[in-house]
Amino acid sequence: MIKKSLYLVLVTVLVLPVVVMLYLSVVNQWSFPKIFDVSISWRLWADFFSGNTSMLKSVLLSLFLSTIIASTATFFGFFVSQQLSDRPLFIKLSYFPYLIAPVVFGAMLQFYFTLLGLTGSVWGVLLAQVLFVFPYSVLLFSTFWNESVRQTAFQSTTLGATTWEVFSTVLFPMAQPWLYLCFLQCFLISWYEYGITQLIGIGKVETLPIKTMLFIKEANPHLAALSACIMVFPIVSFLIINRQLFAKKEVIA
Amino acid sequence: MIKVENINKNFGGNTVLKNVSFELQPNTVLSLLGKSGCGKTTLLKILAGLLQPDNGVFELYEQDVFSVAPQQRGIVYLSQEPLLFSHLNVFENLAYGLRIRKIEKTLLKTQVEELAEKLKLQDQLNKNTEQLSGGQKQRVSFGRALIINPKIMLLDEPFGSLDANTRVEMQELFLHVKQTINMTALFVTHDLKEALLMGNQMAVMNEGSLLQYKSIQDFSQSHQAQIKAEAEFWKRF
Amino acid sequence: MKKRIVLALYFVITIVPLSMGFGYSLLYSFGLAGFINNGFTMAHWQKLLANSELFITIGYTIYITLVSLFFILTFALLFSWWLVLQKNNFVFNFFFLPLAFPPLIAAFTWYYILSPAGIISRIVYQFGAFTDVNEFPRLVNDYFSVGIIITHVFLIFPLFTILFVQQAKKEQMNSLKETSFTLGSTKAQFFLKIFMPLLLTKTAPLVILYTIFIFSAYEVPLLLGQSSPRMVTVFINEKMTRYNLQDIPQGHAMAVTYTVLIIGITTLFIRNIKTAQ
Amino acid sequence: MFGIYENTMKIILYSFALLFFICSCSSRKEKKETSNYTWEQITQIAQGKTVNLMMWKGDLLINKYMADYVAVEVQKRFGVTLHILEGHGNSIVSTLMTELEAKKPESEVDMIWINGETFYQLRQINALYGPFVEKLPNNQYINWESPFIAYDFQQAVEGYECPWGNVQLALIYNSDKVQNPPMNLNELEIWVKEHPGKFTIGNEFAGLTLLKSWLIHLAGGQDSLSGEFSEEKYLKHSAQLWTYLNRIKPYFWNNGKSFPASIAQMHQMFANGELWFTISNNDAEVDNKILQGIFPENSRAYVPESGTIQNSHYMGIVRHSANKEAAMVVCNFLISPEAQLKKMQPSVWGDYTILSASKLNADWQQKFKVIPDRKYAPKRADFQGKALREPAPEYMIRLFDDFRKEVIEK
Repeated sequence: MIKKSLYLVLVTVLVLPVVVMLYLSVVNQWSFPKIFDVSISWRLWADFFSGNTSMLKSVLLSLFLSTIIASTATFFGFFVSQQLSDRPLFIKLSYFPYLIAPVVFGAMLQFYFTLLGLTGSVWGVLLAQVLFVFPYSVLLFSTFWNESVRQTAFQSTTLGATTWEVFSTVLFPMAQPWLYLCFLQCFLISWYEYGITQLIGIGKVETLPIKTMLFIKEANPHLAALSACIMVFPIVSFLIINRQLFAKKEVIA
Repeated sequence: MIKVENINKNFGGNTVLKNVSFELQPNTVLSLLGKSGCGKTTLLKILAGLLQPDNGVFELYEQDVFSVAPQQRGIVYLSQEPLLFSHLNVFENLAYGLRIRKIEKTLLKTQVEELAEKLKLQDQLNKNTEQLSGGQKQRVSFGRALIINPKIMLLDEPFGSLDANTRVEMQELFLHVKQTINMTALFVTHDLKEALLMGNQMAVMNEGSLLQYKSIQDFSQSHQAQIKAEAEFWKRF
Repeated sequence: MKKRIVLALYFVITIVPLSMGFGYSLLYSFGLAGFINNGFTMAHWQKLLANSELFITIGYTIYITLVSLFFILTFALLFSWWLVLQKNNFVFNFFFLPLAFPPLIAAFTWYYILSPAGIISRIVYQFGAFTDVNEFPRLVNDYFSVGIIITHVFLIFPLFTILFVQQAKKEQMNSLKETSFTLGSTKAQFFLKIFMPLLLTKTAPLVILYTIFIFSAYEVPLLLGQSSPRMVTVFINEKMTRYNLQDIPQGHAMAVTYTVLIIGITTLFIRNIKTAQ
Repeated sequence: MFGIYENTMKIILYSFALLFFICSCSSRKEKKETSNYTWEQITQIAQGKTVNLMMWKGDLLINKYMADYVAVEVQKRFGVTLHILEGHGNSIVSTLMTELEAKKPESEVDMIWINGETFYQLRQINALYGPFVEKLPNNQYINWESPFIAYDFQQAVEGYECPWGNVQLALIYNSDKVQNPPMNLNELEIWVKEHPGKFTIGNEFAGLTLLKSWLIHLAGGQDSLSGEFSEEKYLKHSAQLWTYLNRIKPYFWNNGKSFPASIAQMHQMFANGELWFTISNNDAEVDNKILQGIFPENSRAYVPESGTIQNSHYMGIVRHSANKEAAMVVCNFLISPEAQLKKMQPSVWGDYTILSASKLNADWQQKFKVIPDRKYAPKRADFQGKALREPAPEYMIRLFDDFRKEVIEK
C-alpha cells in the first residue's frame, strides 16, 4: 500500500512544476489565499502570440543563438574528436572548461570580452557559450570514435571508398544517433543558459532566460511563468515524442 | 530421498510442464536431456523456488519444499550464464554465500581458499570478474554455489557457452568434485555425450513431460540410433 | 599537418580561455590587475581568509551538495529497485519530465510552490490549518535551504532513476537477484550487497560529474538561497557586483579558489574513469 | 604521459604572456570635447542616436513610465531611441570599471540612474561625464537651493549628475492591523515584542537607508553626521545600532535569521499579509501600489518622529559614451516640467519633482498644484520637518558590510 501512495506523491512532484507554470501564466489578481477561486485570463498568451510584446523577439534570438551553437558544436565535436581519438588524454582536457560554473568562467573572462568589444553583443554571448559547449561536444563524440568505428572506416577505404564516401556512406550513418543527441544537448545547454549570457551580454542580449529572470526580479510571476512555459513546453513535447534519445545521457561518462 | 510428483505449469494458455515426476537418490546426479524450449529451465526454477508451480509435490526427506522460501531451501540454481557479481572480486564472489550467513572472518577465509584450491582458482582470488576466461568464470559461479554445500544443485546447461576443450576440462572438474564432496544434482544438457558422462541416472524431457529411466542401459536401448550414429562417426578415423 | 591545425584549434577553444581567465583573476586577486589595485598585495587574500567567509561559503556549499546527493541517490535507488522488479511501469514515463527543466525554471516554479504565499501554503490555508501565514514553515530563502535541496533533487533524481534502471537491465539484475536468492540472501541483503554497490560503481563517473554540477549551482541558490551563508558561485558574483569596490579582488580570489578546487576534483575524476566505453 | 602535461603548461604560459601584452599597451583615442557645442548643435547630433540607459527595473510602474511614455516621447520629439537595460548600484560600477580597465573606447552603457554612493564610486574611478547639467535648457527650473538636491551624499553635484526626482524614505504599514505605528526606536522595540514576526528590514538599498536614518538619529539627529565621514562617530553610533538590532532581531520576521534580499520580495510579503510593515524609498509609493492592486486598501505610509532620509536620485552620463549628446537630450526631457508633472501622479509613480515651483511660469505652477492629491501617503508638507540629509557615502558602504557581519551573520 505504501508503494501506491509513494508513487502518487512521486507523480505529483514530477508533474506539479509544469502545472504550476501554466497556472501562474493564466491566473490574475493572485492575492493570497486565493488558489482555486481565481479568474483565469489568457491575455498574456494572446499578447505573446499577437507578437506585440518583445517576448517574440527574445524567442527568435534564443532560437537563433541556440541553433548556431548546436550545429557548429556538433560539427566541431564530430571532427575534432575524430582527430583526437588516438589521444584520449587531450580529449579529457575538455572536462575542465565544461565543469567550471559558467557564471564564474564568465566573471574571469569579462575583462577579455570587454577588451575585444564583445560585451553587450550577441556575438560576444555566442563566443562565450562556445567556450564551454564545444568541449562538451568533443566529450560526447569521444564515446563514438572507438576501435570498431575506426576499423569499419579503414575497411571501407581498403574497398576503395574516397574519404568523402567513407564519411557519407559509413561514418555519418553510424554516428547518426550521436549527431542527433549532440545537437539536442548543445541546443538545450545554450537555450537554457543564464549565468554567462547575463555577464557578457550585460542585459543587452535579451534571450529567454534573461527575460524570465527580469520578470522574476520584478516579482511579476505571471510574465515570468509565461516565458518559462515558452522555454520548457516545446522541449517537453519534443521529449515526449522521442523518449529513448534522452536515455543515452550516460554516453558522456 | 527426493521425490517430485505431478508438477504442472502453464504460462498464459500453453502448458509448459505436464505432471512431471521423478525421484533422486542423495549423492547422485540425474542427467536431464532435453532440447531447448522443452520446459527444463521452468522446472529447475520451480524446484529452486524462483517460480511457483500450478500444482505438484516436491518432498526432500519427507518434508514439503514448496512451502519453504527459496532462501531457506538450500537448492542452488546455476544457469548457462555465470552471473557473477561484477563489482566484487573473485574472493568476494566465492565468499558471498558465507558473508550473508555472517560466517566468522578467518573460518570464511580458509573455506574460500580451500575451495579455490580445488577449482584451480587460487591465484585469481583478487582479480575482478571481467578479467577471467569463460572457464574460470564458470568455475567461480560453481564454487560460489558449492561453498554453502547446498542440498541440491540445479545445473542448467552450465557448460553450454564454453569452447570445446574448456568444456571437457570443466566436465572432468565436475566429476572430480562429485567424488570428493557428496553432491546431489540435477544436470541439464542437450548434449547426449555430456549427459551420459555426468549423470548416474538419466531422464529425458520434451514438450513439458519427463521420462525417467531406471538405469543407464534402459536409456541406451531407447537411444540406440543416436548412440550408433555417434559411434559410426568416430569409427571412420 | 591537418591534425596539427585541429589540435591547435582544439587547444585555443578549450584550454587557452580558461588559463587566461584564471590568470587574470589570479593577477587581480594579488592586486596586479584591475583599476583600483596598485601593485602586489596579499591584503585581499588575507581579508577573505580572515573573516572566515571563505570557509563558511565552501562549507555551506559542500553541505548542500552532499545532502542533495544523498536524497537524489536514495530516491533513485528506491524507485529504480521498484521499477526494475516490475516490468514496464506506467510511472516510468513521468521521470523524463524534469529532464526538460533548467535550474532557473525549476527554482522559479519551486519558489512559487514552497514560498509562504505559494501554492502549498494556500492549499493548506484553505483547509484552515493555520490562520496567519507566518505559521507556514519557511522552505525558501531559509536557513537549512530546504527549497534549494528540493529543487536539486527534482532536477537530478529522475535522471539517475532512468540511468539505474537501464544499468540494471544491462547487468541482468533480475537474474542476479534469482541467483543470490538461491544462495540464501534475503531481499534486503541483495539490495545492500549487490543492487546498490553494483549500480553505484557502474555509474560512479556520472555521480561525480553531477556532484560538481550541484557544487557549481548558481541560479537555484540565487533564487532560493538567503543572504548568509551563500553558495560559492553566488558569493563570487555578489563580491564582484556589490556595494564595496574593495570586494571585487576578493571575488576574484574566491573565483581562483573555486577553479583550483574544480580542477583538482576533475583531475582525480579523469584519472580513474576509462576513456571510452 | 609527460608529453601531455608539458604541452598544456606551454600553452598556459603563452596565454599568460598574451595577457600581459594586452594589459599594458592598448591606448584610447580622445573624442572631440562635447562641452563646447551649443544646445541646437547637441539636439542636431542626437538625431537618430540610441541611448542605452542602465537602471533598476524592480518596479513595474517605473518601467512602464520609462518604456511607454519617456521612450516614446523622446523618439517622437528628438529621434533618439531609448534602450533600457537592467542594472543598479554596484553592477553599474563594476560594468563601467571593467570597461575602463580594458580601455574600451566606447562604452556599452551611455546613461545611468544612480544615487549617492554609486556617484561617489564612479567619481573615484572618473567614469562620469560632466559638467553638463548647466547646458540643459530645463536646468533653469531645478530647485538648486534645496540642499537635498544640490548635494548628493554630502558631495556637491557640480554638474556631473542631473537630478531627476526627490523622495523620502517612508514606512508603509497595514492600518487595520497597526492602529498607531511606532514613532521611534523604543516604540518600535515594544511593538515588535508584542507582534513578533511582522516587521523586518531588507538587506538592500531601502533597508540600508532606514538604518542610516536610525544611525543619524542615534548620533543626535539632523546634521550630526554631516560633513566628512568620521570613523570615530561611525564606530560609536553604529555599535549602538547593532546592539539595538541584535536585541530586537529575534522578534523580526523569520526571527531575524534571514533578511529579504530585495524590496520586491518585501513588498510581496507585505501584500500577502506575512509582514505588517514594508519600507519604501519613495514616500508616495503606497498610492501607486494600491492603485495597481498590489497593496491592500488599508495600507498607509508614514515618517517616524526620528526622521528619515530624504534624497534625490540622479541621472549620470558615462564619460567614454559615444552618445553623450543624445543622453543630454534625454536628461533634458526627463527634467522638463511636463515629464516631471506626469511622474508625480500617484497613478504613474508619485515621485516628487526636483523643479522649484517658483521658477516655473504661472500655468505650470497651477498644473503642479492641481495634481490629484495623495490619498494614502502622507502630505509632503507634514513630514518636511523630519527630513534628514544623506550623510557621506562611506557611511552607506560601511553600514552595508557591517550589517552583514554584525547582524546577519551573528
